[in-house]
Amino acid sequence: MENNSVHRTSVEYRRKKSAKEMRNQFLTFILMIFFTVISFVSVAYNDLFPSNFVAPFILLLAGIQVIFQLYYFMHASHKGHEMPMFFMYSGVFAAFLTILAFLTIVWW
Amino acid sequence: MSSIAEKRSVGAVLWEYLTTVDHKKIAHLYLFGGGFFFLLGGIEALLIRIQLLKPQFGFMSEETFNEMFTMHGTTMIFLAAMPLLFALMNAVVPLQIGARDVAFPFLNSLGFWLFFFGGVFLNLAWIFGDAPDAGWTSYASLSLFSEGHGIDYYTLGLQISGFGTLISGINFLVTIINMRAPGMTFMRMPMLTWTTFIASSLILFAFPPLTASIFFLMFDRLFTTNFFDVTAGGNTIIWEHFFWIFGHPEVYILILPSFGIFSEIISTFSRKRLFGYSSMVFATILIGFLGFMVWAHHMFTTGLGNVANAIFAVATMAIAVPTGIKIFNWLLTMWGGSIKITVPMLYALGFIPSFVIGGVTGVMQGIAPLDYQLHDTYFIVAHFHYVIVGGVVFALLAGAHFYWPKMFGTMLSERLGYITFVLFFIGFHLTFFIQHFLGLWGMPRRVATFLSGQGLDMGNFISSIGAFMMGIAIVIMLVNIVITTVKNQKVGNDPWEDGRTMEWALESPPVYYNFKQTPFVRGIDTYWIEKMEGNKGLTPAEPLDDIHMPNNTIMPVIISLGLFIAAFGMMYNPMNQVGDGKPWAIPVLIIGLCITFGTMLIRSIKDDHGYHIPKEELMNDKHKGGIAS
Amino acid sequence: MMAEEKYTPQTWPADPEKQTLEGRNKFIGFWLFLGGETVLFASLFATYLALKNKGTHVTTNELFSLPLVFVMTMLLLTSSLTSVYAIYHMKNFHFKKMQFWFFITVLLGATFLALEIYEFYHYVHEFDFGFTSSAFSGAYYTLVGTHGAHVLFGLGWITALIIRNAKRGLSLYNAPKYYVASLYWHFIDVVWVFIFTVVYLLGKVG
Amino acid sequence: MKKWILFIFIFFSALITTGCGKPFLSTLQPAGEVAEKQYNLFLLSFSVMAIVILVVVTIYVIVLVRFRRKKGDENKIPKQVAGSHKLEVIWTAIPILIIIGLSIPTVYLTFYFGDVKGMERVDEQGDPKHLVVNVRANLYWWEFEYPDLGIITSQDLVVPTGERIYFNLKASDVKHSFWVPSIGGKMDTNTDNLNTFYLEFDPEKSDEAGNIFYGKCAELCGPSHAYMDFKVKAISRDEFDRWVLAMQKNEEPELASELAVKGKQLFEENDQFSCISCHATTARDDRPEATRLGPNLADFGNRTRVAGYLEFTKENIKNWIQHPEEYKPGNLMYEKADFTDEELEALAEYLMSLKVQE
Ligand code: HEA
Ligand code: HEA
Ligand SMILES: [Cu+2]
Repeated sequence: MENNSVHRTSVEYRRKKSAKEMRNQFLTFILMIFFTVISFVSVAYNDLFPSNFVAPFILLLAGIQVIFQLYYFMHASHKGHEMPMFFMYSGVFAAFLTILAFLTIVWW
Repeated sequence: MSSIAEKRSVGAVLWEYLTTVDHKKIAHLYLFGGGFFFLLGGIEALLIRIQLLKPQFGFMSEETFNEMFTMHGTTMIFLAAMPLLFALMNAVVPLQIGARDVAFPFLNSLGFWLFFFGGVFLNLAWIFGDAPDAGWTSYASLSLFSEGHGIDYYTLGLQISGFGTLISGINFLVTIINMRAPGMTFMRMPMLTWTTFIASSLILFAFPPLTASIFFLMFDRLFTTNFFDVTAGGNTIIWEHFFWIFGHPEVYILILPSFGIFSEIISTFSRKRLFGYSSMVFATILIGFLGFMVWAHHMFTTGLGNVANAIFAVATMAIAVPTGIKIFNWLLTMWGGSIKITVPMLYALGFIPSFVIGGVTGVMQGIAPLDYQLHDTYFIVAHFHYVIVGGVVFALLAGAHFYWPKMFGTMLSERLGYITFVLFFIGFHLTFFIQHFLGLWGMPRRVATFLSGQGLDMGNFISSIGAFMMGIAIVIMLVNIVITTVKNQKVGNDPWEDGRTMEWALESPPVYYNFKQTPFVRGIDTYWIEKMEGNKGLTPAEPLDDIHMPNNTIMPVIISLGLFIAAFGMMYNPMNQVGDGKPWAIPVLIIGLCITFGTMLIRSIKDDHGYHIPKEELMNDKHKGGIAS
Repeated sequence: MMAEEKYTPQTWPADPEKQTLEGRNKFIGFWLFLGGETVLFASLFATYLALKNKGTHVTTNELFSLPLVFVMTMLLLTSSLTSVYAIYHMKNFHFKKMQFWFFITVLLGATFLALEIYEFYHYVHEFDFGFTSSAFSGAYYTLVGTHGAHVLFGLGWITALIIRNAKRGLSLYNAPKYYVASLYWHFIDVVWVFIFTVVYLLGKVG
Repeated sequence: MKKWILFIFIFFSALITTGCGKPFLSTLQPAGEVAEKQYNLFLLSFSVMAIVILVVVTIYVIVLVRFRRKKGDENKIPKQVAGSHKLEVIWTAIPILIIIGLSIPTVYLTFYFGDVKGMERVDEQGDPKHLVVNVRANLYWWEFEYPDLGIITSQDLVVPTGERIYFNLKASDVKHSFWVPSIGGKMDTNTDNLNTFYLEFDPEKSDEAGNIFYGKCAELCGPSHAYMDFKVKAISRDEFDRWVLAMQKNEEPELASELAVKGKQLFEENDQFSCISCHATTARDDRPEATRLGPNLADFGNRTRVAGYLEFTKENIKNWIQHPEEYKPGNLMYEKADFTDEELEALAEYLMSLKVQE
């Protein structure tokens, strides 16, 4: 293992860093709550907004929330997540194709 | 069996195999399990061909015939081809990347046992009456209509074995990502490892849709839901989409590792490194990627509309490009090489023209307006047997011969190998070539019989003869295996003499910890590089140290057994569509699930740190473990 | 070896979940699993969208009530934050605090689950909207129910971790386990974001 | 070995041209516009593929001849070539070009065959310009309804040659697929939607083929899938119009013999089954579709096959009525009946006298 004193300073540095990260995460959380409230409001008072605006809008908000979850809560922005993210995005790609197909070439 | 095993009692050997987590032993299990199902599927194929020997033969009833090809297709794809590939992947991939085992030895074993119990469950259908009879595709309108429990065996059996496959896929992925020896960069990995990697990613993304849709079908049949029931708002096309969203990647799951096996064999026996390695890698990735965007080419006649048909047609044909890259790279690998004709090499040589024929008929089917004629005819049957038998089965047979010494320490007889190859090769073309024309002449597939006077008699007769030649070939191979095993003549590390990748630096079969010291990789074809420099083994990347090993465990068997038991409860639950619910069903279901989840809980609560082989013991071990010195 | 070693806050490494080979394997393997789960849920979503309001006597518009879903959403989102807190404390080697926040996560998750069960019960009894009523109901319950089952599994898993390790404290052996459990929990939240958007909110809009 | 492959190739290529397939069934002897175009597409793609195979096999043979390990070369180490940029570009580019080339007819014909706008076209009087046939596939039998003409047939589809005929396709129980190989590619009959496409029958080719084509169900639909054949009578427009008139006028036929009269009685009421409750005996069956549970028998006497595939003989009719399950397992009529021989005789006699035209 490393030298202890070196370690201690690095521990403090790390603590600071993760405390800062924690604040960011909390901010993210507030934003997520905010987005959620907006989504619900825009639907609950749907006479305020045209529905062909609301649908893409709340989907966009959902998309942003997912990015938040992935990159802030699940630390996908940290080093060592290249492979996981490669596979996640491949999965998203397959998911997208599936949903697209089911919205277009499944008839009723 | 290996020599160590022979000295112990049968019970001990059996227990060893039930509890093993060693990838090499699991490879044996996959080989025997998959081999067993291959014979079963082959016998079913022969029965199909007997029934179609002449018009209106009446060798078996129409119901039985439908069950026969359904089980043939399902068994061959899910229970024979894939597990046999897993056998070779398990046996070889960890060695190729310089790992002591896979990333999750426990899950490796669990994957096998899930496959095995799922397969057994599916095949119990033969014993308990109705076997599935709606085709391996089980299109929803028919599979809901199907009487008896046949389709339930299909859904439950495939569900169980599907979990196993998914687990194995993830396991290979993590192994390849994390367990590579120092210096083994991605762009130095042997082709079999690369194709395993890509095929495993396809498994990861293709099996979940299958899982979902099989659940729907199961719910519809066992719990009267309405996913596919048109009268209650359901939609049968959903099933078709899901099946092929899974099904098309599935065929690449089969063929990519086969390509990998051939890549190894061709470069070994040409004594040349693989031509265009990076484009081979690129082509593999591209095939995997495109493989997800073409599924609707199985549904050109479903009525998806012109736009969809046109898009999927073009996307389908595009796959010819990366596949072509591979074909030409193999040819150019041989070009300028020093080609030695051995049994594995013969299969590789047989593979190239056979697969190209199958591939180009695939492209013809990809031409949507032409596929309106070809779809659901024997032309399709011909196409996919050309790619599957000419590609995958050839690869399996080639791989079995090639890696036999590495897996069992003995060499299969060359002479019998030649005979097997010649018979199989001729029989294969005899069986399936004519089927292109049967299809073009108007013979639909999946017909229990055909009428005379429609010009189909001769073709079917020829086809059946060919099938029997393949049967004889396989019997000869079995004889070969038995003779070789009885003789038990041990071979050295590099029995083919031209081995290039790391597995050939190890003993045959490798010692249970594979590498005494983790090797250091200095380039593509590690062992070849060392050999060329006159070294007797690999360069170690670390000093000799204790080796950490996982413990054997019986839990995977119990977990799988639990699901196997639960499946019966599920099938006979009181709500099932057949209406023969049993009072014991729900308790059995619960007991089964408790066994499974209980064992899983125990597994996660009980610490299992494995054990260590002390350095001293390793120093005294006569095994070299692949390392020079 | 390394896995069983005792640590102090000073010696505790930066990425405890990735210190051992087992940990790294778990880490990658679990992410890959989540990639597969993405496709699984996409399949369920696709089916739901294809069968939405098909063959049913009650439509999404009549069925869903937003206040309940809003509360559920808040619970689950918050539980995501609490599990972030837990991991934060894990990284700082504060075992007790980590356990505490995971415990809060479980509580929130359990409340969510209870509300979901109530919701299903409500649909079945008030609207006669059962699993087998129509193609739509089947697709709805399968999608939301599969998510619910994931929540249930997650609860069991985290609870087991909390109990099992209560006396042992943090080690490099169990840190990866906590870590992937929290990944799983976030993933459940991701799925829920889409469920409340696509199923409930768009059910009210469309 | 390779010569051997070449040999079978030539042998089988010879087989196509000499025509092992039958003109009433083979896709290689097209008898209509759609099949013709598809056949041309087949020839085109087949030639391209033959060239591809030829190229591969040529390189392959050269390699095998030139680079086998010879005696004395056991220790020779060939040059370890990594690759060749130029070659790789070539064999990537050429297939791409081939694929682009093939895509053009592919896309063009996809839209060409998929164009069913003609279905709704009407002439000056507002009458439909083209013949439209509603095809309904059922477990092992086919119903053909001519909605604009108000008539229904089963098992035997009758069409005029030399014009486009539009089809509405659907299935009433499980998925089937409608296919007349020598006339054109297939289209599925789904349970949950209506598919549409068109076919055209060539007058001369129809004559050559004896005016009868074989149609098949191309989608696995259960045990009797193999027996779900139908016939297409392709006749000139004049003949067709006469047939339509006769069908539209079709009343209960006058029964010539006593036996037939007895058969009719039995058909309408007997203590086992009520045949009439499922089968209509006139071509103008205006009951709703869901109640048309069995094939329409109006023109039964003119059928060429019993149950779609058995030779049209009295014996076969009797056997079929008595033991349908033996001939088409899984069919929805009944498993077997218990008619006496006289009853069977009478029923068969009656059925054979059901003809709308002589
Ligand atoms: C290992 C299995 C495997 C493989 C590798 C393939 C490979 C391909 N398959 Fe096949 N296929 C199946 C297994 C497989 N298939 C199965 C099992 C079915 C039937 C399922 C069922 O219905 O039960 C099926 C069905 C099937 C269909 C549906 C037919 C129908 O039901 O109507 C289609 C249609 O497009 C198709 C196309 C293709 C194509 C384009 C390829 C391509 O990947 C082939 C690419 C290869 C080449 C083209 C040859 C080499 C290339 C060159 C030498 C370069 C130059 C070539 C050109 C420019 C053309 N396949
Ligand atoms: C991996 C996949 C795979 C493999 C290897 C094969 C191998 C073979 N298949 Fe295929 N087949 C499918 C996958 C496969 N098949 C699929 C997916 C379908 C579609 C099913 C459907 O429509 O739903 C199908 C359908 C199918 C049909 C069409 C059925 C129909 O549509 O009606 C036919 C007909 O000829 C056929 C024949 C054969 C033959 C002769 C072989 C031969 O190559 C088999 C060779 C092997 C043997 C001959 C084994 C011999 C064994 C012994 C001799 C045992 C003796 C020893 C002991 C008892 C110890 N198969
Ligand atoms: Cu495909």
